[in-house]
Order: sequence, then C-alpha cells, then structure tokens
Amino acid sequence: MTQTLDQIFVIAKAWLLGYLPVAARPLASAVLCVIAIVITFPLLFAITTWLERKGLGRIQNRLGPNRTGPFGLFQPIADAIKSLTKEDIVPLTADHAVHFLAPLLLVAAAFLAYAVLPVGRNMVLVNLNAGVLFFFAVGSVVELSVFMAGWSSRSKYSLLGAMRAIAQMISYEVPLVLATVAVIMQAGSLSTVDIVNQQATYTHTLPHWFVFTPWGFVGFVLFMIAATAESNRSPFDLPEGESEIIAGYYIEYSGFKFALFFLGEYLGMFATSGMAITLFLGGWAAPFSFLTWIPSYVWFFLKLLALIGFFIWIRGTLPRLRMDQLMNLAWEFVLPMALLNMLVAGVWHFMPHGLLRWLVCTAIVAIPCILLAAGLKRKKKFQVRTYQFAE
Amino acid sequence: MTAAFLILATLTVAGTAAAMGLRNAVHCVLALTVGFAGVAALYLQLDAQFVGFTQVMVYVGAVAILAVFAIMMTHSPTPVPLPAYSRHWLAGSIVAAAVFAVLAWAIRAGSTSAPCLPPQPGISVQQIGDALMHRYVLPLEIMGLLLTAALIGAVVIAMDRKEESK
Amino acid sequence: MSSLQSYLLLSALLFSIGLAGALTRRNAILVLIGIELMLNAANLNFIAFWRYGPTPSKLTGIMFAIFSISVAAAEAAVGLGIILAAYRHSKTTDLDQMNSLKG
Amino acid sequence: MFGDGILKGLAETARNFFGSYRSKNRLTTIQYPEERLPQIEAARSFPFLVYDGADWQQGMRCVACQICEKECPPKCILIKKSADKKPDATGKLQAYPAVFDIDISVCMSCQICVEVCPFDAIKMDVDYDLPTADRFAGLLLDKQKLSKSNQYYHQIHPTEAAAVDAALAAERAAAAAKAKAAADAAAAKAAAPAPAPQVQPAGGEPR
Repeated sequence: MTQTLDQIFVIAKAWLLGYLPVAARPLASAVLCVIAIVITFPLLFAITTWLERKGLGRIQNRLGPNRTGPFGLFQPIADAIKSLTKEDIVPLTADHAVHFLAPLLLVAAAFLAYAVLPVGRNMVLVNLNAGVLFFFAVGSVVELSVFMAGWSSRSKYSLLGAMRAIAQMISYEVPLVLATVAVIMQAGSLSTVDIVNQQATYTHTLPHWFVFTPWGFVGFVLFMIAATAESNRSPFDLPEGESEIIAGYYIEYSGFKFALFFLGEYLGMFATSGMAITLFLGGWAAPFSFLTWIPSYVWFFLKLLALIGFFIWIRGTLPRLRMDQLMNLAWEFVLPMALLNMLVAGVWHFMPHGLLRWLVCTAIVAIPCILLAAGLKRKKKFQVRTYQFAE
Repeated sequence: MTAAFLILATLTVAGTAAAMGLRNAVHCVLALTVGFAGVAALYLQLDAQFVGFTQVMVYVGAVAILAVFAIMMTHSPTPVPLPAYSRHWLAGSIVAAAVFAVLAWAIRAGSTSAPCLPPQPGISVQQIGDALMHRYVLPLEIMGLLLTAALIGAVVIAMDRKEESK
Repeated sequence: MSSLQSYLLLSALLFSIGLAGALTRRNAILVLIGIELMLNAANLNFIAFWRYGPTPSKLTGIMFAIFSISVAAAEAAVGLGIILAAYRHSKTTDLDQMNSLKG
Repeated sequence: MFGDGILKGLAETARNFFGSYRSKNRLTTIQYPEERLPQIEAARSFPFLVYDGADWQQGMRCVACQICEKECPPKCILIKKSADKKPDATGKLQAYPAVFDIDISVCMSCQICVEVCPFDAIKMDVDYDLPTADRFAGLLLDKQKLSKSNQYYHQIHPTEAAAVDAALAAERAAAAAKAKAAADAAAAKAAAPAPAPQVQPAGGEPR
C-alpha cells in the first residue's frame, strides 16, 4: 500500500499515457511533467508569500495579513489580482523589445532549473547524466535577464541595481559551484538522482545524508549563504534594497511584468533550496528508517518548507550587508572555505572509517574557518571616513 | 537534415548575423547570446551534453556578461553617431564571403559517401572525467595554469593604476 | 547532403559571419565577439566530427572542444582587459582611431 | 566565535515568533475599524462652531468678526456677515455669520483660529473619520455641518470646555453686574435730578 501511495503520481501518469497512441507518449509524458511543475511551484510561491508576510509579522510582534479570508489566506490571490490588474507602464525611452523579454527570460530560466530536481522516488522530469551542471548552466542565464531588465529601463537606478545584482550573483556563483563540487566528488556522479539514491540508505535508523559529515555540513552552510545571495534575498538584497536604490533592476516594471519578476525570484529561491536539499539533505529520503512509509515527495516538500521558513527567519533577523562587506564575505571567507571544503571531502574519501577521520576532517575545516573569521573581524576597524571628492 | 536541425541552424545563424549586424552594441551582445544558445542546442543534438551545458555556462553565463560589462565601461558619454562599420567594410565582407565559398566548396567536394549515423555513443560524464584525469591530465594542468594566468593578467591590465592617472 | 556535411556547412557559415564581423566592425568589443564566434564555429566542427567519427568512445573531439571553450573564456577575459586599458588610454573603442603608436 | 552575533539575533527573533503565539499581549496590532486607540484629550482634527442652548442658529456664539478668517494661514475659512443682528448669550444684539465655510481639505488643523477667537466660538473637533466620495463639495463644510452643541464640546474636551464655560460665565456675570450697575446709575441719575434743585452743592454724582 505504501509503495503505491509513494508512486501514486508515476502510476497516474502511466495510466493517463495509456490512452494515447504510442508515438505521442514521450512527448505527452514530458508535457504532463511540465504541467505538474508549472502548477505546483507557483502554488508554492503563493503559499510562501503568505507564509513570509505572516512569519515576518509574528517576528516583529505584529499580526501580518488577516483581512482577506481566515488568517489572511486569500492574501496571495489578492496580491495576484492587484498586480495583474495594475497598469503596465513602460518608460518612454525604454528599449521595448529587451524590456519585454527580460522577465520572460528570468521566469523561463527559473522553471528550467526544475527539470533536474528529483521531487520524489523516480519523480524527476529528466534524469540528466550531468544534472547538476545543467542546473548551474541555467542558473547563470538569470544574470543575463537581470542585466537586460536593468539596462533596458534606461534609468540610472535600474542600471546601478542591475550592475550590483550581477556583481553579487557572479561573485556568489563561484562558491555555490565549489560547494557542490565537494558533494559530486563524494557521490561520484553529476546526476541528481544518483546523489539522492546514495543518501537514501540507512545504518540502523540513521540516514546517510551528506549534511551529517564535516565537509557536508560546511558545504551546506556555504551553499545556503551563496543561495541567499544568488536569489538576492535578505541579508544580500542590496541590489533591490528599497532604502538604497528603490527597487533595483525591476524599478521600471509594473503590473504583470513586476509580478513575473517576483515569481522568477521566488522560483529561483525554491530551485536553489531544492538543489540544497538534493545535495545535502538527502532529497526525498526520510530522516529515519522507520519513517519511510510516508511517501517520498512529502519529505521533499517538508524539507523545502523548512528551508523556506529558514529563509524567512533569516530575512526577519539579519540587517542588509553593504556592497563592500558583501564582496569581502564572498571573496575572503566563502570562497576559501569552499576550496578548503573540497580538500576535506578528498581527505574524507580516502581515510578509513572511524573517529580519526571525523577528528582530522573537522580540524582541517574548523581551524582555517576561525582564522578567516578573525581576518574578517580584524578588518572591521572604524577609521574616519575620507571623502575622495568632497573635501 | 532533420527539422530540429533546421530550426536550430536558422536560430543560430539569425542570432550570429544579428550579433554582427546590429548597430547598438548591447543589442549585438544579446543577439550573440541567442547564437551561443543555438550552438549549445546543436551540441545537445549531437549528444554532447557535457559540452552543451559547459557552453551555456561559460559563454551565455560569463562571456556575454563580460562583454556587456565592457560595453558599459567603455560607453563614451557622448555617443558620437559613427557608422557601425569601419571604412573598409567592403573588403572585409568580400574576404569573408570568399572564405565561406572556399569552405563550402571543400565540404561539398569532400567525401560524398554519407557516413551513416553511428549508434548513440551514450557518453557519461564519468567517462569524460576519466579521460580528463587519465589521458588528458597534462592539458588539464596546463589549462588550470593558463586560466590562473589569464585571471591575474586581466585584472592587472584592467586595473586602474592610481599613480598613472594622477 | 548527409547531416555531417550540413553541420560542417553550418559551422563554415558561422565562421564566415564571425570573420566578417571581426573585419568590418568598428567597435573593438564587437571585433572580440567576432573572434568568439569563430572559436565557437571551430568547436562545432570538433563535436560534429566526434559524433560522426569512427570511434565516439575515444572522446578526442569532446576534449578538444572543452579545452577550446576554456581557452576562449580566458582569451575573452584578457581581450576585454586590453580593450578597457586601451579605452582608458585613448578614450575611444573605435579601432579606426587607435592608429597612433605614440604614447 | 564567528557568527555568534547572528545566532543571538536568530534566537531573539525566534523568541519573538513563538512568544507571539503564547502570550497575546506581545502583539501590538490594533484592528483599526473595529478596535480604536483611546483618544487623548488634546487630540484635534478640524475646527467646529460651538452653540449654546438647543437651537444652533440662535445659540451660535460666532459674531462674524472675521478675525479667524484673516488669521487662518492657508485661508480655508470664508465668512459673510449677516445684515440683521440677533441677541447673543448676554442679550446684546450681535451680528452672526450668514455664510461660514471651512474647506477641511485645505485646513491644516493648526488651531490658530481657536486661539485668536475672542468669543470662544470656534473649537477643535476630534472626529477624523470624514471619508467622502466627492473631494470638493464633500470636504467644504458649511455653517450647519460645522456647528455642534456645547454639550458635545464638553464630551470631547471636558477640562477645556469647563474652563471656557467658567470664563464665559464670569464674563457674563461681570457684564450683567456692569449692566446692573449702569442701570442703577441711570436709575439713580433719573431719580437724582428731581431733588437736584434743592441740594445744589451735593458734591457730584454718587459713583
């Protein structure tokens, strides 16, 4: 019974395909999977906007939306209607073609990233041999759409915001990729399905998730830092900081295109946290062996909601980073630690099992982390600010 | 000459022709990314997945953004309305056309025996990794050296030396 | 017209478009883009010959393409660095005006 | 340890988050239309005209002296004096405003009109809930909409109203006393000339 429940979607798809002629089956199965993704993740986007506003409210000792429906549950629908019915103003001097294409490219790239995420046991749209590489290839297209948005609006704020956003995304994409290299070295394959299958095994009730190893935990922390920066969220939302440059690259967008930007940003966040779950938190694997009767996709979405809650919690807590702090953190802490993490993964792989391996690896990771952190802290000496031009 | 190939070929040629033909530099780069994406799709069609994704990641993700940043930094404040093409554009295009004619003739005159499509190689990333690490390890190390040198070189060249500009 | 020949024709066309761009464009960055295109065309040739070649398992074509992509990336970075330095020196990216060797 | 500041911050927000579910008094939200913040006494929104007694036209204190119209910085008061007069609280015949308009879309609630009014005829109201569909006529309050009873004034500003009433009462008493004194003097003068011829050197009028 649990097996059928676990494979309910796969069986349903096979049953639906049964009605089609054999020739159209591969195409139809792809279309079905795409429809499933295009429905579930925007739905998750709606739920997350509600979660975010209620969560941030509660963190700041206030209620959060409670007018539209019970507990404000219809707030996402209200937001959607509001942004869809708003007038879509395009600046006169804007470059209309590029201005129109930017949000489309952003949302397309965000959706493409879901092709390789294993949502459940053999529930992945396409089992690519180089799945992780495909994910990062599509992730790098997002920067292009950010530039197109910023440049085509022909306003100083949006161009400045776009340049900041691209500088931030590029300098945090390097550690993001390096953090995954440690996992790929250990799993021995770039395919996300293999990575999850390796983590789905248990030793008497404890799972083999990569996050429970020294290099896995450090990799997970680095991956989450880089993921927050990659999706321009909370402590790294300088490019769209309302107080700094109003709204950064999507300042000249309104109505439906603005909603598309929001959708693209949140989908990007879900995709990177989905990849974090696949790489470090055991994808759809249950946390304990006696819990495997719960269907696999439930675990994936529970972990996704947990990570989204964590993002919201971080957004409610941490102040925004300045541009130089942001860059210092990227190039002086996150990147060296990611390189070190690869070394530790190598050491972990070749050392025999046992406590010694744990001690050596944690030592190799912990000591440089403290030294680098001290380096970052020592830099924080507040001297009198010297103005270059305004003498 | 399958339909997919025709679509991708026209997409790529259109993208690259626009990249070389448009007036506005930023439009050129955006058209270029369409061309690169087309080439990446052609790689996928030729079952070279790894190279296809690397192409998207390196070219569309990095080189295009790099070119756009360079255009932004060299954007002269007063965009003097220069004609987009250099003075001797005619000579250039004749040379290019000649090169294409020679190549096309060579291809057509080449082995007319149409090699049948060999079975799908089913290359896995594992094999590429092994090849890189065993047979091509020397080029890999040299490539690492080259990329580091290029990284440092580019920064040193483009660095705004304070004392020089004083 | 076998599909191998169609790929070769396509890469020849890409190569000549890149060459035309490199020769006729006035803006230095677009010349560099033309060179990138020529490199891409060459890569397409490698992969086409690898795919239709006798032993696809030897991966020579793919290796060449990977190394050529990384060289092209390095070359793009250094090339744009040079263009920036030239722009800072002579305040223009127009190749026709960069013809004086005096400092 | 690096990142301890972050962990302390996270702990604090977590405490807030779960605390808000446990004890309700942490939440500071006021559900505006249903619950309202208690009005502080010195609150003010827009001016209104005070009238004594029952009939708002007869009891209106305003005598259309137009001082407030001249003093109002944004010039949002319009007064037209009436031709005839009506008796005011102390019975003296005073003019009254035929037209008294305040444009509350212009009024900036600065209370200068209240300070300059010699007759305490205009005071500041506290009612801010004045939504209208028409932003021109709807926000131009005429004399009838402006005038409110003294009891209402006592409701919204009790101490201030009491002080104003005390002053007015004292003023009326003084006026009445003066009037009575003047009346006595007049009566005495009327009575005095009768015996005046007999007692010439009376030493002047009695004060």
